[in-house]
Amino acid sequence: GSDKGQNSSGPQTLTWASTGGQFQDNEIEALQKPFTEKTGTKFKNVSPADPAQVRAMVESGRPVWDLANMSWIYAGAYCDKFYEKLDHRDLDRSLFPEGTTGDCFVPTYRFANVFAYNADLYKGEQPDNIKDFFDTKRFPGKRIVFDYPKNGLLESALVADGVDPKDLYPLDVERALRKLDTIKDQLVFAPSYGAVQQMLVDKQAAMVITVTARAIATAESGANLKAVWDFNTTDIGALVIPKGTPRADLAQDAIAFAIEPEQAKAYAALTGTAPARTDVDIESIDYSDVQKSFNAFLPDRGRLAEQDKKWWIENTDKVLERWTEWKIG
Amino acid sequence: MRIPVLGTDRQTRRPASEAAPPAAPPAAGGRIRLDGLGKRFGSGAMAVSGVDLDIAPGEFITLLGPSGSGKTTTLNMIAGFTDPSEGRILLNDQDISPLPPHRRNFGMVFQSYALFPHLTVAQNIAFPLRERRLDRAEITRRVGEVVELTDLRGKENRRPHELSGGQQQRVALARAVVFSPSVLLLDEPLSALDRKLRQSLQREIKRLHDELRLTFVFVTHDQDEAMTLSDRIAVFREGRLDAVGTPDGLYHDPGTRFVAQFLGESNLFEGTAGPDGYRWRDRVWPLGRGAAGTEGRHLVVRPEKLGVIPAADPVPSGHSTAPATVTDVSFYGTYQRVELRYDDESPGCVVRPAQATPSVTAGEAVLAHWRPEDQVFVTP
Amino acid sequence: MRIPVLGTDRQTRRPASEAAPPAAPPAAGGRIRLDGLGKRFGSGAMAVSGVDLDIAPGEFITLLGPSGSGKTTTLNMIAGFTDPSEGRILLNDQDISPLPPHRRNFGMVFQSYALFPHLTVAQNIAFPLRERRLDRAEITRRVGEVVELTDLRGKENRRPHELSGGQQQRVALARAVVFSPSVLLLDEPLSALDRKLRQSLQREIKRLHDELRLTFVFVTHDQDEAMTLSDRIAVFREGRLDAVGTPDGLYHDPGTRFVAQFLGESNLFEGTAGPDGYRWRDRVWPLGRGAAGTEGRHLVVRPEKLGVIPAADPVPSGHSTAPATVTDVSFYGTYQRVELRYDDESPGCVVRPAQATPSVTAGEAVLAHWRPEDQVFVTP
Amino acid sequence: MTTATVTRGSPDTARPVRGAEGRNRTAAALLLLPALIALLLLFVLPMISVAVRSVTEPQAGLGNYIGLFTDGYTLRVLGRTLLVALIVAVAGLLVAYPYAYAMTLAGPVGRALLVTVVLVPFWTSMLARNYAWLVLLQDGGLIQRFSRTVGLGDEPLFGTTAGVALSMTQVLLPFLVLPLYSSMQQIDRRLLDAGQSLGASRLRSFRKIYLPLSMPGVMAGTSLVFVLALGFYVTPALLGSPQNAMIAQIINVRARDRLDFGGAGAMGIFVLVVTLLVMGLAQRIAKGRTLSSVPGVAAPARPAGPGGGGSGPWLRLYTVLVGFLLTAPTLVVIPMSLSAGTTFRFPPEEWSTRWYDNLAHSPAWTESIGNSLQVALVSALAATVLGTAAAMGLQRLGPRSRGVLFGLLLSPLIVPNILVALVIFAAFLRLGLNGTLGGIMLAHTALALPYVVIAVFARLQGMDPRLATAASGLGARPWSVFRRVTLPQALPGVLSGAVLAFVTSLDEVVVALFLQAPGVFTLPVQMFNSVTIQIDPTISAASSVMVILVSVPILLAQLVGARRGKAGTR
Ligand SMILES: Nc1ncnc2c1ncn2[C@@H]1O[C@H](COP(=O)(O)OP(=O)(O)OP(=O)(O)O)[C@@H](O)[C@H]1O
Ligand SMILES: Nc1ncnc2c1ncn2[C@@H]1O[C@H](COP(=O)(O)OP(=O)(O)OP(=O)(O)O)[C@@H](O)[C@H]1O
Ligand SMILES: [Mg+2]
Ligand SMILES: [Mg+2]
Repeated sequence: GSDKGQNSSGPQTLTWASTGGQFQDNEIEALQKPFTEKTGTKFKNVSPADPAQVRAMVESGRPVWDLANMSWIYAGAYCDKFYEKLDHRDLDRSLFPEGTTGDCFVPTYRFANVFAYNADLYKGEQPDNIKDFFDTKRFPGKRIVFDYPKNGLLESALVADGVDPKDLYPLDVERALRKLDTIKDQLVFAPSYGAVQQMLVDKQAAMVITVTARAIATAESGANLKAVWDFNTTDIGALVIPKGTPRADLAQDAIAFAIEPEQAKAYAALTGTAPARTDVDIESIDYSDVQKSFNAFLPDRGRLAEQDKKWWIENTDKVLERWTEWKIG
Repeated sequence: MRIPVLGTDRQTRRPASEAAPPAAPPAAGGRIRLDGLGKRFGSGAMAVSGVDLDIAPGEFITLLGPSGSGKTTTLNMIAGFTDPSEGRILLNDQDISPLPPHRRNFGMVFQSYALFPHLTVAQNIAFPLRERRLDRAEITRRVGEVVELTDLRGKENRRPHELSGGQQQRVALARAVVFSPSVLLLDEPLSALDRKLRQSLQREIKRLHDELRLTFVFVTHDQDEAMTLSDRIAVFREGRLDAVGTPDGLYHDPGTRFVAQFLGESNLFEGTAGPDGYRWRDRVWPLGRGAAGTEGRHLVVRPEKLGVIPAADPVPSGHSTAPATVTDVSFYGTYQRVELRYDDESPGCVVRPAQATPSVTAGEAVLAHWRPEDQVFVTP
Repeated sequence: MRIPVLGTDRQTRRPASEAAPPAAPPAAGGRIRLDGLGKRFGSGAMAVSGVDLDIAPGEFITLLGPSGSGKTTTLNMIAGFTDPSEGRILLNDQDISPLPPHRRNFGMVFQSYALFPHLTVAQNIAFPLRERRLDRAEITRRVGEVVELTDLRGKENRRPHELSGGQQQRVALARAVVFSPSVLLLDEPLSALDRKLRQSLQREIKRLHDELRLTFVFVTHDQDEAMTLSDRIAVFREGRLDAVGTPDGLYHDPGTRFVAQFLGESNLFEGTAGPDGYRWRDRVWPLGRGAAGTEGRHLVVRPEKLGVIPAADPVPSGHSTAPATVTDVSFYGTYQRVELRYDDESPGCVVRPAQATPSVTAGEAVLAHWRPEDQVFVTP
Repeated sequence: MTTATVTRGSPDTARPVRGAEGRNRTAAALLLLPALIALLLLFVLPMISVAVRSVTEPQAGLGNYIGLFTDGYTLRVLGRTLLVALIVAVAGLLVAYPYAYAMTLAGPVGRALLVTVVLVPFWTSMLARNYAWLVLLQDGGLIQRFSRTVGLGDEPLFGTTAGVALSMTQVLLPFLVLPLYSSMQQIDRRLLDAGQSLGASRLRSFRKIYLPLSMPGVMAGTSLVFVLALGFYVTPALLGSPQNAMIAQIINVRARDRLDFGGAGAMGIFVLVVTLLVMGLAQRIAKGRTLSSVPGVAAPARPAGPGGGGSGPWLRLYTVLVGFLLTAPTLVVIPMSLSAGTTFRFPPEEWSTRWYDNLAHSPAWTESIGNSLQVALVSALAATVLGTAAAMGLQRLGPRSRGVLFGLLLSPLIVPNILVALVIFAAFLRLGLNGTLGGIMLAHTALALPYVVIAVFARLQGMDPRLATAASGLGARPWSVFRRVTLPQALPGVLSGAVLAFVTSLDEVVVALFLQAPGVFTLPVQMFNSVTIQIDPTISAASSVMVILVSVPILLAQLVGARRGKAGTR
């Protein structure tokens, strides 16, 4: 970007890439509209936010996105290469829970990989422990997860296998996979969250580990889904900026704006996620009952482990390779 | 150069399998009866209608007729490729309508050849033999024989599209005769061949017929071919059978004006029969033999039965005469041909020895004359 | 029934567009010269080779030859469908190899018809006219005329597959003549037709030729047709030109043994020429005319030049004789045909008036006799 | 050029400079040129950059390729993928062949119906179709319930190879039926008569004559389906288990999740090479048995008419069953769109038109349908023109150069879409073509080109070459020959190529996802986005609308055509 840092006058337009669907609509409502009101900046929305595309556009010198809601792993692994460093004065790293920031990303919201089950399928005994996820004798039925290793499954396997949540990292991937081997034939790897939702509503799957917002949507669309608050992993969502966009500064303004309490709370109320900044009082958010039932950041939610950003950034590639090999073997 | 005879040495065939038709026709030719046969394509006019024909076993019958008169359609119905719209086809007194073509054991040469484009010449010819499960050596031998017969040596491994038109036609013929079927249906099988080859194949076909007494249904537009080869000729006209008879019989007593004109040449007089004789313009001719039932008929004299003399010359006694003008005289080796125009403007012709006297010349007024016993009457 | 003449009333054509070939051939027939023409398909033997032929403008030349001798291939090279492997083709002294077929303005009847299956009869015939952008009314008129001529009335809206074989051939002919091309290439255009229709179309073709003086290259396997229609005949034999000449010339002086046997029938004696005459077995015959250069040649006598007498009868003075046995005598209206086997086992035949004397019968020992001036010599 | 060796005879008999064959070669080059240029720019050049990356990233060297052999799964997955593709191609052929044959026997109205049924899966968008299969195959789904009632056991098909193969076969069936039909239609049925008259039973005649003559269609259809099946990943991912993973999924993970463009590129190129080798081998084996090109020798092909046999009761039953298989997902999607639930439901528990309301009132949906139709029409048109020309060019070439070019033209289908998408995206970014409908049209043209080439080429192979010759002899210039003789004869092939091109564009999502921009997105992109994070039954409504929107005009056009045809021949 030759004209990086240029401060032009007049209204500008930011291109915002995200997940699409309801979730992105919520972003428009809670984050974009207020920013437009405040600064006159307009937004163009595209979806999905594909990191491969970021790499391709940055390499060809024509980044066409300004902001992307996508996994921080890429912003961590390719910081300053494909992603802009965030140096906005309002993005004070100390505002966020420890270990949730990087040079190229800060959290915009927090969520969990929630372990839940289809309550319609278990009339008698109900699962109440992460170990139950791995006990197909007592609790028969398919377990569905999103087809990606950083979905909380590995951590859950280790905890179920007896590892203390505090000693999870560095992950013993082989041990986790060995544990998973015991239920492998009952695992369903869904190619999209839509498939997860469809199969849960159709009672094809009995248990699931899925992200907060998807669990809520699934429950709302008719699945009798109950969260198990024994052990769950938590994670952050982040807005990142492809390297070289001429509107990088404005994009940083937008990120800073998004994490401000007012926007963060509105966003959390719409999506059921939690605000990222520690100074926002979660109790003051007007969650619905369903949202509350899947929110891991409310009190009494059992053991939680924040997924280790540094470890995942360094190891995702290797884990993915091993995951693929294990999965199809 | 002999067409091999299949079925005479049955021991070379594999034990009877389901490939052999259950109602196997007898080894000699079959008797075919067409009974009120008719065909209408779509909703158009009848392409063939009311054809009654009885073909004796071992008979050589030729279907003759102008282009488009229904010969191919009739043949296709006999073979079972076209469903008759009317009538029946009997083989040895059995209705064969339900019998699929491959059970009929008829050999066929298609007018359009219908060679298999993906097979070589040898494979095309071997096709019916392989279908009959002859053993390899036997197939090779028989194919070799008909290849020889049809003068296709050296072309065995060509595909049909690499052959000349006449060569393709010979493959079609070879393929139809190689398995000595009980009935052979040949649709103009020699039309693309030069005279020498044609004559040699005619001889072979005749020999094949004489030796095996197969039933032959032959379509040709060549009258000489029809005359030489056939036991009987069936003349088609606009989808109907106009006449059936031996070559000689039809030539000398064509019965209808159409046959008279189609088969050979004729001098035709459109007069009226009366009790005193046949009236044509100002003349009255004796009726001769077959005087009964001549009402409304035309009088026909074949060119070689006719004499021609200058109008002033004396008429041979007892001869009938018709005045005419000579339009052309041409000589063909041993004979001469005199073209006439009769006084009623109808054309005629006389064929007589090259040395015949008196000589006449174009433009001359002449009298054509004939003996009443040489005339025949035909329906218009 | 007249073939319409295109190009004589040029005013009906649209203004010259790029449709008109730049090197447009003259309105009358073109002069075609084949110069060492040869064709090899793939890596096989030469299908045609070393053909030199000069065809005058307006000439009617017939390519005659046994099946597979290269007639179609030669025609295809002239039309531009097949690339010669050797030699050149000149039209009015210009090499036309670079000229694509549609620029040559040649009409062609394909041996396999090549009708367009998706077009009706009328559309097939109109095809060349529409390519030449004649106006609608004119096209309708011309198509109507040739439809009439080829007796296809009522079939105008049929598709080719709804026609009989002969009807298809007539459509092919109609389509080739309708636009009066400067050169007409006809590959057996009448082979599927009955004699009457064939003769009427022969007359039309002849008339077309005489009126327009177009150049005709005609392929036929019918010798009579070749004899009647052609100015000259080119005889092919295994891809080579064996002889070129007028019909009469070739008949009476065939030059080669092949032509003698292919064109009409012959009595052929394989003897040796010596200074004292032609020796055949124990006989010595005078050489007659054309005595020079007879070494290594065969002696030929046409059947109608030959007489036949019982072996004991006196020989007409000055005649040469050859002993033979009668194998068959048959009568054809005005003439008779005597089949012979000469003492060297070679077959022969005599054609003479039906009433000729002395009569001979099958099995009889006879003498064939002829005047030395009626004999010709041919190369083996 | 083997003939140019000797010029015997007199020295003045110079070889012709440019005769029929020379013209042929020039024409071939000219006809192929546009397609080749399009392919060069849109596919070959970008693929070269992929190839370069595959040996330079992350380190220079053949590491990426060595990795394919040592990582322990790529080879296995590739082998499995080839096997599944083969099974689908063969199973598809067995299902499609009798159906296509029945099409050749049907009357005009019956044929119009059969064609419409074949096309229905095409208009039912890929995602809707896959979810329909999901609903059908799942535990307690319709298929399981059916097999339970008829006593076939109650194993669910979901997550099994059988389920994946079934749904893939259904989706790919039209790619077989269309080329098969267009080349079967040319077979002169009198040859079957001839076979029977020579003693072959109906069945033997069929096997020994009809089957070999239909080989161009068989080859075209199976190679298309084989290649397409190789690239599948949504279906196996959604309906299969990890054991059904296909190579495209692996490559997808490599490129998308790991951003390992070099490694993904190596995989893509490896797949390309292996596939071309396999196909070349198959072609070689097939050539020994059948002819690739069978010039007719008979007079005009007589189409089956009354008396031409007609279809027997078994064939009719089979045709109905196949027709049912073809339309099954659509028969599920349409009721699904009328469900009140927020996920896909079949049969719906409650009915409502809310998804149609949603569709009608959401500009994103209506806009995307409009865009899709626009893009599909333009790119199908462009691909049809270029592809038809290229097929005609191919036909004029010798067998060897034909084989090479054929491989080249097929390549865009073999290389996994994600790689094509990445390279096209990068190239279009530089050219400023991304985010424009024009860009998507251009890319889709390149992707659709091979379908047209294959479909048209198969048809041309069965055509009598003498007809074009005759036309040119009658004075028709090359363009005229094409317009008045070649095109009408090749029309069924051209039309099926056009349909395949149209649907390729209509259903293509990966490239369109990359090239989209606000306001510039196609229906599949909109659909994809609406099911990645959460189900939106609007896609079933959109899909149903599409089925009606496209099927009805096509059916009507055919019926009118049939009536006109009948009136014309009378
Ligand atoms: N495409 C081809 N490939 C190989 N050989 C061919 C091809 N076309 C013709 N021939 C051969 O070339 C020779 C000449 O064929 P051509 O068609 O010119 O014969 P023709 O004189 O027209 O014969 P006919 O009277 O039977 O039509 C034949 O022996 C034929 O087999
Ligand atoms: N499929 C068809 N549809 C409509 N009419 C047809 C069809 N086939 C043949 N005909 C017509 O039926 C009549 C008889 O045709 P057929 O082929 O039997 O004639 P043919 O006697 O064999 O003539 P040719 O000597 O020309 O081969 C012709 O007028 C022809 O046009
Ligand atoms: Mg016929
Ligand atoms: Mg020929």
